[in-house]
Amino acid sequence: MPDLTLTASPPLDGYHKQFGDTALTEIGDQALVSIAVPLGGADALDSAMTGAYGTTFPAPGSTALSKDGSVRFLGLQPDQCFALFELAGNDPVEAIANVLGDTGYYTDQSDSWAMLRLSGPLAVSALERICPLGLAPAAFPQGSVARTAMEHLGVIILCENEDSYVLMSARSSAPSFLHAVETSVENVS
Amino acid sequence: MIINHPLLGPRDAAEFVYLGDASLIDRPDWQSDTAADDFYEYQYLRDNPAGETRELWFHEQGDRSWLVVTRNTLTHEITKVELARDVALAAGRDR
Amino acid sequence: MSQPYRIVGGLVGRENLVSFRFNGKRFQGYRGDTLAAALIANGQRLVGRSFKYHRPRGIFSAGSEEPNAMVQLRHGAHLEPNTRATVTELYNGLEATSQNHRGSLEFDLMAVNDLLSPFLSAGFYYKTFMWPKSFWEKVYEPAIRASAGLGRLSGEEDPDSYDKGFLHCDVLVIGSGPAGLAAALAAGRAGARVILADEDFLLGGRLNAETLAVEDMSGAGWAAQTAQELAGLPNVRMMPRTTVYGAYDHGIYGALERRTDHLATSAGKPRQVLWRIYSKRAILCAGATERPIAFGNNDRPGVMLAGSVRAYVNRWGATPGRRVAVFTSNDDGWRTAQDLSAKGIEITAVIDSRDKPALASVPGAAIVMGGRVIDVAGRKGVTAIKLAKGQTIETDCLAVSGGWNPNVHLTCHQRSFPKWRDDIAAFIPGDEMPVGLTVAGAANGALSLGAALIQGTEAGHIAATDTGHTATSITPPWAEDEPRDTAAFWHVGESKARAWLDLQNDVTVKDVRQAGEEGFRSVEHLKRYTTLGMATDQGKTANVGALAIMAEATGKSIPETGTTIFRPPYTPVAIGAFAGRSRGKAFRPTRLTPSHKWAEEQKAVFVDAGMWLRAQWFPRAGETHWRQSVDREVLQTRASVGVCDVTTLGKIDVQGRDAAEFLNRVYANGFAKLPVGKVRYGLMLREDGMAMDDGTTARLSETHFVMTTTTANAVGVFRHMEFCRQCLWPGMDVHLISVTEQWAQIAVAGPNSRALLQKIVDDSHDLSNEAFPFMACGEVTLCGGVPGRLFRISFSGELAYEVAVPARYGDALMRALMKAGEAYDVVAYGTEALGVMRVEKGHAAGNELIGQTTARDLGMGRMVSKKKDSIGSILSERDALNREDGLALVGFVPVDRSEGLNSGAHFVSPGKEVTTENDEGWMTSVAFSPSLGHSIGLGFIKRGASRIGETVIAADPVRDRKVEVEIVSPHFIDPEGERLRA
Amino acid sequence: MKYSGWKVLRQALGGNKGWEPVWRDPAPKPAYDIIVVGGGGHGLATAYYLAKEYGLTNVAVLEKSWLASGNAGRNTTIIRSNYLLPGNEPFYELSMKLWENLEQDFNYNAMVSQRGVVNLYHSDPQRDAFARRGNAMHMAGADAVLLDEQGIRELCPFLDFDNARFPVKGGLWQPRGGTARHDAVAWGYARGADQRGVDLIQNCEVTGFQVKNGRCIGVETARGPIAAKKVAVCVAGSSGRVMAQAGLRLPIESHVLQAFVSEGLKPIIPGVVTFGAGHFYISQSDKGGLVFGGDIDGYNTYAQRGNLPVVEDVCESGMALMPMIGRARLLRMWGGVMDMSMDGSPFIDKTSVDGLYFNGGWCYGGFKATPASGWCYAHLLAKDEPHPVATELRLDRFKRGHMIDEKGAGAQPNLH
Repeated sequence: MPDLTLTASPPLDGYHKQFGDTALTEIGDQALVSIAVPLGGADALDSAMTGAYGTTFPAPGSTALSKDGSVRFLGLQPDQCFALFELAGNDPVEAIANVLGDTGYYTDQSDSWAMLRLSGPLAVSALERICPLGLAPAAFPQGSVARTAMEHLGVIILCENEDSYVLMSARSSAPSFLHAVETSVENVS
Repeated sequence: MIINHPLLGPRDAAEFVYLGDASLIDRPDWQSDTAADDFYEYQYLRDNPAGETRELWFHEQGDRSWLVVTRNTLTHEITKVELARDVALAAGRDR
Repeated sequence: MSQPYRIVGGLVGRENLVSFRFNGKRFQGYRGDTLAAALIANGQRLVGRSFKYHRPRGIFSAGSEEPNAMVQLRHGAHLEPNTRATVTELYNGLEATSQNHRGSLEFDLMAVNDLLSPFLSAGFYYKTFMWPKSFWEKVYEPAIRASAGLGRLSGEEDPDSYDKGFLHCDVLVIGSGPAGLAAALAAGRAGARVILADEDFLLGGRLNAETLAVEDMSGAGWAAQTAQELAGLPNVRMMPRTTVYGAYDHGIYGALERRTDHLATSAGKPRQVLWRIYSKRAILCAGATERPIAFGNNDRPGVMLAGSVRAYVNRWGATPGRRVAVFTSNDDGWRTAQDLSAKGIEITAVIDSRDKPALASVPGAAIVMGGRVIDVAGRKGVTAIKLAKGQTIETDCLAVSGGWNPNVHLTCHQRSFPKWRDDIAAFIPGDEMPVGLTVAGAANGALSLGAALIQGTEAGHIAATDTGHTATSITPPWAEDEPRDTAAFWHVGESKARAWLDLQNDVTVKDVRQAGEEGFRSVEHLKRYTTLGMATDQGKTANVGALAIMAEATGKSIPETGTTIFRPPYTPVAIGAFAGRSRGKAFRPTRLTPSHKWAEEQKAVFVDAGMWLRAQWFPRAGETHWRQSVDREVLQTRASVGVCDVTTLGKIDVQGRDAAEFLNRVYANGFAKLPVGKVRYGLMLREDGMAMDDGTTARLSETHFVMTTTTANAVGVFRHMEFCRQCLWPGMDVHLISVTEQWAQIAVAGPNSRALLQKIVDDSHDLSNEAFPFMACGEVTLCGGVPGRLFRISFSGELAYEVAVPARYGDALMRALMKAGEAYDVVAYGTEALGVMRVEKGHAAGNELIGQTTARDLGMGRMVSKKKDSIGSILSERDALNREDGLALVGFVPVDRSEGLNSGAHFVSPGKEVTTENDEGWMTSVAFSPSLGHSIGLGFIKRGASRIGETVIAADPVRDRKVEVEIVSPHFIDPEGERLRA
Repeated sequence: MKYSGWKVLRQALGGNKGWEPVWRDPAPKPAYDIIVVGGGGHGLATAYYLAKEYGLTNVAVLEKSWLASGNAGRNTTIIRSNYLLPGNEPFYELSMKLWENLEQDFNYNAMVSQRGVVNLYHSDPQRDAFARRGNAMHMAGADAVLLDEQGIRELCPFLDFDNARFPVKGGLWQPRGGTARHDAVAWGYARGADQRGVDLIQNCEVTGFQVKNGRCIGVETARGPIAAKKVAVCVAGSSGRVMAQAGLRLPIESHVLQAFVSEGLKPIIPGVVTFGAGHFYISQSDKGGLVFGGDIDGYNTYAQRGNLPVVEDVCESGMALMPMIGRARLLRMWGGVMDMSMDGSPFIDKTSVDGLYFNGGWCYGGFKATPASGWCYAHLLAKDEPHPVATELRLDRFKRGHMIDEKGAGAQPNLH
């Protein structure tokens, strides 16, 4: 079927918009793989992760970076984290499974989420309008991650630094989520 | 309300979904001779105390943990929050 | 234009002249005025009409407690009824009109009510208007409704936007008077994260209304300087124009910030922001509210609270009168006389109810100690007052002070009761308070300035320490403790004329007494019977006085009689603010399927399915009725091949060593032995035995399953399974994660579905019936290597598949299928055709899975395995769920095949009356079957399975229809299932 | 004293000085034939009908606080009989018929106002469910009209038809539904019962039951023990803690329902409107306040107050449905404790203790049921058998599997 090729389309068509010095940008081409810890297998997984990535399974709320900086692990549940890395090829699960083997259960989540980066001076005040979590550095320092709800949507929020946040929300409702974030920035600018 | 999640710290109760009395963990033995009565009581009857109660909340917009929250139904004061899984294991539930 | 009542001084910006209109008339004021201050400066005394008697009313107070001066602000869709002029910041172009009158404000036709007042006594309406019965809705009630109410809504959509937000702090300070500023300063200097909120646009509270000094500067000056220091602290957030309206559990406070109400237009930005403030500690510094004294005609325009009169003079440089009398029961009232006198305003008299020596001499004023005002002359504005001893004093304003009530409102929001303090004759915060809340200053009964500063400082210090901060200096600013002696004095017994307690709702002393005589003696009965305190001011100036009257009438003390508590909000909050952005199309998010863009291009008609928007059908040129499109989609699918985006079904990835056993427990039917590479239909029960959800689950490996749920139940099923996993069987190795969003899933159905898929699925996969039979599943690649999953399952009854790809390829997959399918005349079908085909096939769906039906009702009773433990199996055995005459799902066809059927019709046997007793069940789903050429239906009917061939009546009285229907098998198409196995 | 327009006139001319107390303030007697525990709407109605219909007047109503201090005094005042299931609908239709004659019956204007109740639908499945319900109503002798979008446009032109996330497609309208002045309902029953000799005893909390040989023979109260041949509990939100004193566990949880009222406004909303795509129902009182509510907070509580998420949810739904109310201000919010049952339907039944009767599980729908609840409870107490329209409202129905689950939500009270 030479004439039938499947082309990927990003959830938000590669959105980018500047609001003065504040930018809202879709982050594309990311792989996201959930890693679940088999019952009784925490130590095995930890040691596999240590061997492969030089870091251990992150506690909920925290993130861990592989020693080469290519994979960020987001601690989301007591027995589940997400691995976030550049998407290459069509099988992100394989990329993790090849390294960690059967020490974990893996599920592809790359297409489940739309990702936005909100960065700049208005980021925190814009998030104040939708995010119930306190983002003061003492409460939510760089590298923190949390799952919460904003404007009736489940959202994963990751702090890159005091002025820059990655926001992930479900792909199907990504336009609604984008509208919510856009409105927030507009309302405070 | 704010629920002080044992792993995540204080979170607005709006992130959680309420189920009911923590006795719902104690699902009866289906093979018992009194299973019909046991399941009826398990499913339908409640202490409904005016005072301290233990109840199940699910952190739906969060880490997906089921929690057992000890809360006073007169004052709403929360005195203890545990992972329901730990409570279930401690109560001897297994598989 | 000349502002005749404007005097020197005050904190208004004289350089900024502001023009506005009241009832169409043009006036001028200054920046920094409230509407009330500007009206006073212009000598406008009559501003509104009361609720019941339509009495002329003027401005009564200078704050949010205002019962009288309610106006309609702005116009058109921006019309804002019941707006208190006393807290409305003046802006250029402001337009206000008075409300609750028929005819003009000056000549209100409804004022006839005042003449009828003897007939309109407390609760009169409970005793009459009962005859004749039909007159209530037709005559009496419309008349009552029309004369009640206050302002008017425009009836148009609110054109402004609103926003919400979340703030976190160590210490929330509520109110920025002396105590609040001192508290914020102490906590802020210690490094605590402080939010200081005040309803006023100018911080300082009463400091701005008084002539008292703090340290060596004016009170207002100290407030300004302190506000400036606080604004410079990075850990302090200043929130003027912000009302903390409610205290909720665990240190959460609701606050409303008015962002653009002081501007002519909101310019596209949110008008107000509703904040949810999470605090570790809160300090209530809300001050106190002055209360009036009840005496004859004390509601006349020009009778005002004494502290408010002083506020207009001191803060706004506007005097409510030129010849002002003061009637007080306490020392504080004298300050009004002294402050006004110092500004050159004539004080005609100071009447003090107490029998004691005069506190001071006021030039030119008659001082009457032990005096009483018994009546007020001047219908539309005070002209004179009459004293008990017979004097009449000409005056144009009467400043009244009956003492001050601490603003304990927020302390009561969690239903704790305030307690009585005799020395100030007022309620102070009770012993049980919202956790984390302390009270300082006048709100705590510390009514003098010096005490407020000390309490505020201490409270701020303690809150900072409690939240882990170390204070540097805790010396409170110094101020004098001014005299505050107060006598409890509630009403003038000598008054013959009606004496008002609740000005807005027109509740008089007599009404309260009558309520007492009729047995409505509990405070709550009193409020409900007389409507006392139920008006927009929640009785801020009325309740304590009424309580005192009731206490007197029943011979009890005030605390014995009861207390009054307050409910949120502290002051009324626009409903729009509580809604924030969640309105219109943004009320709730919209979920779009991966093929949405493509479907839009096809001009699909969309339908809401929960949060999802799905293609309902795809009209083609020439089709004028939806049925034509749907019939075509069904027929073409059954004849050749159709495709439908079914991504909305919930999908749950289930992994673990115990995944199979786990599914065996959550499904009623067996799953333990499902082979890898196979799919099985599963029925899930609630623990009470009712059908909860159904779907298919595929086994991808020994430890890996993927489950589908119905669209509607996806979230609930996931939650339920997490409950089972964490709470019931924590020893199982099983892990759940939603993959609903991950996979775009498209159904490909019809005799040519295999042929079509063979063009899409890479050649390496054998799709023959032998290699990939009915209920097979597997991982495949498509269109040259894109990973996918293929399931041979059928909802339509045809040879059918569902193919899934990562969602980013969903749009492309739909386009590829349509392109590859051109050879087969492929058709895209929507939810409507999907529904028709599932009714034709007899599958249960949303209208059958309604939480009231069992597996047995659905005809799947035998699927419920009794050989294993599964959720719902025990309770599904209860007698009433297994009755011989229980419901069963069967099919129905109209005896006259040309007739249509209606969902929701109830079945009765022929010849029986259509009554509850004869009710045998109901029609759940209907469709016109283009395949059969007539209407068909599914429904539950008693003993259905044994009644095939019987005729019953489908009665539909709500649509005035009765249709004779024959009971048939629910499987209208291919009952043997040959097509789907082909 | 009989109330009438004439009486109001005469009293007015006499300076309103001749009004008598609406009820006596009697001290409790040592014993009664029947003690009704709970002086709310249902308890007072029960006492009224015991006296009026069965001539049983040696009756006391014991109220721990002031009469109608619970949900009777805190609700959104809606009356309707738009139920689906045969266990419910005939009961609520009886209630509606009693409402229709109530004021003349007890000589008190409770402002029963049949301005209609409309439940909106937004989808085909919802329409189908409403058709099923409307038909069930007709079959029980009630009135119901299934309206399409045009019909709703005519009835409620102020709704958002054009920019709605979930457009209104139609509604099920009960013209005979409406509102009543909640406090007055309780007062009317109280006055009627008192006039017939029933003792209404306020500030008299029941602290325990006297049970001898499996039979309840009286109660302990804050004002001493009182003997009774029959004790009829009728305490709504307090059901759990009161019945616990008799050692009974109930299929009931206590939850809080918040309600809201706006500032007074000129008439703009004619009847009762309920949203079908969110939690919101609204009417406008005769005084002009918009009276509205939504869902329960969802957690067990005996505290008569709620929290912000539900407040916001209700107002969001309100604005989605009728954005013209945006500039109306919410004046008061309050919470009442609801006796939420396991299937969302009530109980009027004997208990396992002889002589002890129970009426409860009204969830958030108790107000409209007041007349029929009193009527049927009085019937049960007087005749020791259930009234024909209340035969399904039994405590043992879950054991038998005979749920009356209007919503199909299952054994989770906060979902009903």
